[in-house]
Amino acid sequence: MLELIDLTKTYQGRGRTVTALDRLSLQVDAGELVCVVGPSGCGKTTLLRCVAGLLPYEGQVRVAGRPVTGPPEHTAVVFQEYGRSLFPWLTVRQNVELPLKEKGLDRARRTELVTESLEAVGLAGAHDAHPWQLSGGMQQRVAIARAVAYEPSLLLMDEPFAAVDAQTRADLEDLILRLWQRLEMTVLFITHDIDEAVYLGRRVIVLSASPTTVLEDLKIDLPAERDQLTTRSLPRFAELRGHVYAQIQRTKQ
Amino acid sequence: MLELIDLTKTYQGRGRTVTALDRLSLQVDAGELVCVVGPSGCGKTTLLRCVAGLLPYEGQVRVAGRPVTGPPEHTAVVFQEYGRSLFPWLTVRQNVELPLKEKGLDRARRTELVTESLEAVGLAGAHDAHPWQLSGGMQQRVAIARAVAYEPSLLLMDEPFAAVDAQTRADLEDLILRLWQRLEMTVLFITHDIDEAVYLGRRVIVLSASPTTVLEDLKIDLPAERDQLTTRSLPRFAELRGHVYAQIQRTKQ
Amino acid sequence: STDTSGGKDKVNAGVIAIVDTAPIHLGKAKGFFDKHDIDLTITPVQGGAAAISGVVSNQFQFAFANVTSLLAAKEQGLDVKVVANGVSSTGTPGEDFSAVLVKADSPIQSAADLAGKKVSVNQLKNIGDTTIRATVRKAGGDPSGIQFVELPFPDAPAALQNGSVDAIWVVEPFVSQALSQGARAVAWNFAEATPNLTVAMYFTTGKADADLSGRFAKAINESLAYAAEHPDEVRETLKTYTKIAPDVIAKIKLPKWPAEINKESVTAIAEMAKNDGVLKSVPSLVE
Amino acid sequence: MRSLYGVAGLLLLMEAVPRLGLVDERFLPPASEILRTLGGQLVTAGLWAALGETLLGWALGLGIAFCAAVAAGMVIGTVPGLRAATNSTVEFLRPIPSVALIPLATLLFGASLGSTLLLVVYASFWQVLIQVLYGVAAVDPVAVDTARSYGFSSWTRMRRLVWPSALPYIMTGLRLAAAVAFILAITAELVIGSPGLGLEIQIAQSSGAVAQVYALIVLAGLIGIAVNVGVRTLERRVLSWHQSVRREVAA
Amino acid sequence: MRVVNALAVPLLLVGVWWLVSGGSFYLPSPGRVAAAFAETWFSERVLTDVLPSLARLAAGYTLAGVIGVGLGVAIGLSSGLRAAAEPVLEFFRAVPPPVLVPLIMLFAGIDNAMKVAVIVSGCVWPILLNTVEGVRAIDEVLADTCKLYGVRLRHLVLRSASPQIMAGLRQALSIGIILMVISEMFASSSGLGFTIVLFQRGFQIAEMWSGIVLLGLIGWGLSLVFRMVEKRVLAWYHRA
Ligand SMILES: Nc1ncnc2c1ncn2[C@@H]1O[C@H](COP(=O)(O)OP(=O)(O)OP(=O)(O)O)[C@@H](O)[C@H]1O
Ligand SMILES: Nc1ncnc2c1ncn2[C@@H]1O[C@H](COP(=O)(O)OP(=O)(O)OP(=O)(O)O)[C@@H](O)[C@H]1O
Ligand SMILES: [Mg+2]
Ligand SMILES: [Mg+2]
Repeated sequence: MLELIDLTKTYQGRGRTVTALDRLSLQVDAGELVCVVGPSGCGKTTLLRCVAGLLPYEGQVRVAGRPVTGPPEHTAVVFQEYGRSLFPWLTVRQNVELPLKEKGLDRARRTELVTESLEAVGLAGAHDAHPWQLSGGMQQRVAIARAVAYEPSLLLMDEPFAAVDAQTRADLEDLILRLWQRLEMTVLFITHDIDEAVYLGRRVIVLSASPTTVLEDLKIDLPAERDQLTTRSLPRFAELRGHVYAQIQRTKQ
Repeated sequence: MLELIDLTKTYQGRGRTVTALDRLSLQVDAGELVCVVGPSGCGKTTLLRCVAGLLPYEGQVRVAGRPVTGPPEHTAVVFQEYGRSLFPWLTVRQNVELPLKEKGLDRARRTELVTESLEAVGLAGAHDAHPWQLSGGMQQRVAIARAVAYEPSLLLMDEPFAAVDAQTRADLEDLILRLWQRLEMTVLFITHDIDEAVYLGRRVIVLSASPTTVLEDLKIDLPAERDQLTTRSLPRFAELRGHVYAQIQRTKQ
Repeated sequence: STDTSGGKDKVNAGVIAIVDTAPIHLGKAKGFFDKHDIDLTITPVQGGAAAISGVVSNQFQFAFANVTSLLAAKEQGLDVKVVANGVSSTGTPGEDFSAVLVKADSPIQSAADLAGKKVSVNQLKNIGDTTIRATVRKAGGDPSGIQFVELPFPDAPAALQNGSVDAIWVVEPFVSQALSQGARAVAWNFAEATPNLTVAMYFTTGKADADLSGRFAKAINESLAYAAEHPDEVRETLKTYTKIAPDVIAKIKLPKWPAEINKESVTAIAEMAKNDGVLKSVPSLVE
Repeated sequence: MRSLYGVAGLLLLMEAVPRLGLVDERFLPPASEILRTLGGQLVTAGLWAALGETLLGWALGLGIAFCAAVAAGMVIGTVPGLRAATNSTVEFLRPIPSVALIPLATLLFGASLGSTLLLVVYASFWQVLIQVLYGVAAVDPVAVDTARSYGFSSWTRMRRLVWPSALPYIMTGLRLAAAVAFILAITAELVIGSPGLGLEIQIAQSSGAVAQVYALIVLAGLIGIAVNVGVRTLERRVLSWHQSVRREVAA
Repeated sequence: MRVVNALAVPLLLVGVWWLVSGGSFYLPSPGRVAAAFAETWFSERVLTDVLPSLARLAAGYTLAGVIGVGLGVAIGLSSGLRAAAEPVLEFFRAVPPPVLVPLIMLFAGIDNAMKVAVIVSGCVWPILLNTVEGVRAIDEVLADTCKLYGVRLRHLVLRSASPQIMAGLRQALSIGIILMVISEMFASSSGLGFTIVLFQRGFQIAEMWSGIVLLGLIGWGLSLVFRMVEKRVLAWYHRA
């Protein structure tokens, strides 16, 4: 589904040249759920934007076999800057509905998807609010609802739960897992929460500090059915978690 | 230092009226470090903005004995929307330096503070970058550096570590603890990370869901000297953590 | 203000840069003003109204404007005082500097045919429409139905060409230009409206220094006389302050520059203007 | 480089329209003839003197209007209540054509630079003012809160926050005002008769010298292009941080 | 209170006018202008001169809005098109409308079409420039969101540039009134602008000023309407 070969991205600005990605290679099969972790500023967002076709790059990026030159079809992204990704002139409902209109769904189906997804992220009561009337966490959940309602085949998420409380976060994690299984989509999930990465991911990719390559590609050999209580209390979970933590610390020398 | 009596805040918009805070009362002594947790959208940011004098409110808010009508003196704020709180036309260094100029510090002292604080947040190499050339986590750290360099007597932080990786987060937590002890400032710290709240706070305030009041005001009876490894492995830490978690879950009925 | 420098009075005159005002330029070159101790500066202005404003606001000591503009100013209580003749019609249809033109293939054959047609003038309620109405009336037509529209002279030939108007009123050099390009004259409104029409005059304000006005009038009159006698030098002068093409300059019909103001014609214009509702009264402009 | 395509296209059009007989060549000469006439004019000292006069009035008027409007706009836009108090007056004065002020201008200053300045300043002042007012309203509320919470003085807030935020709007205002000031400088000369490019145009018009009129108009247009290049260069410097510019630099 | 607030500055200005106007021919006192106003404009002139002028203004303004926004979006979105079109546009922008009129007359004749074209030729610039800049300044994240979901241009581009487009439309409103006057200086025999010019040339100065006052009043009235529209269109922007 997703193939990165020798992906290199250099930002050139006045006096400041940063090699964010340095010959990074990675493969994700269709229907996989892969979590990406790495130190702040290492290039996770850059990686995601290259895959989403929003940045020019060197090397090769292929989605579903086709080289990425613009945004690939059936792709949804939850941006790290969730607040700026919402249309301030639309209500919450309209924000979620707009991509569905664009997709050509009929009104009944749209209403259904919008209601369902807003319900799922806990915003059933905020349909008619505008984004700037919402708290940070609520805005982030609108962005998630929008991506989820879109039913993409490739879902790219950049620290999507950074602004919500622990309980909501757990709920949203399970929401993503449910959807992933139901829609058989491919998910690339960037997070800073190592527990979350291990809990969600079938694989966890650990990126090194800049110039960034893949430091480790870790298979998560936990049972396929995950559950907030039981999975997290497995000894293997603690082991994997500790392993990833140690890797991240290694990047910080 | 900080006194909230029957603080009530109602947002009135077209067709949407939200009582974000409902007769909330709270006291924070000078030199205390208080963490605030609560479900997403409950009114944490609203609370902080009332204290910062950026929102009109009903009830009473007093900082250092004086009623808050505008931003109180010697106060620094790290906003949840860190990206938008940085001035895009200034470099990182200039962003951090500007409040210091305004404070009337001389050039040598300013340079010292800027260099120190950017070093402390791990951005020693990004002095001359503009905010939009930085990753999300880096931007957030610039906002933190700006607040820290200001050496305020009241520090208000709204989910300040939401966008950084686990290791950086730990470093920043310890930075705040060190500064808090050295400068004897009062800190109000909003977070979604319950571990973080218990680790940092001398008290943890748990807010209820909307309409919001104080659900619990929990004294954290851990040793004053905190350390990432030892403190977090204390049985009392786990106990407190579990207690707060349970409380938050209670708000979600 | 009449600053004296080197014994001479500094005078600023506001004058339109058209054929009519050639004498003052020529007279200046010939030294007629120096002779009368006047150090003359000629400032080009855009039209009569601007010239009158300029004099009233003391920016100019003297200026050049047409009869109707001066009458209107006088009627509104502006303190204008005529000092010398400016330019007059030749009085000969076919040989004058002002004409109403139509396209070669136009059904309009005479002034009388202009009745009910769309005719352009450079300014409404001014000397153009007044004299055209008089000409039409004399030719036996009914001028009340003529639809006048404002078009600056330079833009009129193009409007005639593309059929926006039925007839245009223009003065030189546009008369010669348009005639040579195939237009046809149907009326010579200055020549036909009233005999020996005085078209424009030099003027000052009532507050002006009488001695200076007298000397200026003398210098102007000498210039007018010289210009009347030396048409070739007039044509040469035109090359200095206008941008008329040399071949056109050779062809244009020059106006007459008598020293005398034809008082009857001024009164006649005022009467016509009053009858047309342009003026409410007949102010006395020339004592 | 691309910009040459546009100009070349325009020249081609201006050559073709009269040549193909779409309009009479006598009333709109083809581009080649206009340019030839312009070339002939450019070697005369009179034209350069006239141009100098016009540009002097333009630059002075624009400078005065710009500074005054920015100052007024920042004050009106940031001091609460002032906007409401001045609104009706601003909206009343704005649509009054500068041209209508000509009697007043000649009365006060005669056919001098003063008249030109009065008209130029009056016309371009509003352009900048309205842009500044909208620009001031475009400041990010979070950035405002940041400035307030750090206790920035009003002066610092103006200089360090409001001004840069409004700058994209102000730059547009400058571009608008630059053209309007130029137009008014020429119009003032045309109508009042103070010396300059406008007067040259007027004399050429009343002499029936069509090619010269268009040559002078083309000259005015060329100056417009030059001014725009200048403002764009300035913009790339002062707005290098802004999305609109940095996106293009990156691309 | 709001009324007092809104009236204070105008009253002050009229006061100043009263003080400086003593005896000057070109600046009659407010009283005389008011008298002339009543006499001049409370008559059939409203039908013969004012309304046709306003109709042309409306037509020109609307046309300028459509052209300015349409062209502005296209130019703002494509830096290539911008590079090619900008010099040409700047060229025409620098040409004073009074000297452009003869050219317009060649193509549009001398009737209403010409006058509307003159209004368009001046009004379009602030709208065009502001639209171009507004479109250029679109938030990157928002633009990326749109690219991804394939959301049509209209939503993103127009709405997010609308604060700046509104600034342009606001500018154009008063410029339109000015050009309405200028267009009537050519090939006219009626109209508000024409009447003012006629008064000026006939040295009926009080009447002329009353016409200018009427222009101001029209501008003020239209701006009130504009503000009401803007309040709706930009409600999301002003967070109301
Ligand atoms: N400007 C506003 N206008 C209207 N309602 C608002 C506004 N800001 C916040 N609210 C509402 O007030 C409530 C509390 O918001 P607040 O931002 O304080 O929450 P929070 O606790 O900070 O949440 P989070 O953890 O998600 O940031 C929410 O229901 C929100 O919709
Ligand atoms: N537009 C840009 N121009 C210049 N440099 C950039 C730009 N965007 C990102 N960078 C640089 O590229 C590097 C990687 O940035 P990126 O946003 O991909 O990091 P990240 O892994 O997402 O970090 P975080 O976890 O903090 O969000 C950083 O050093 C950053 O400064
Ligand atoms: Mg990132
Ligand atoms: Mg919040």
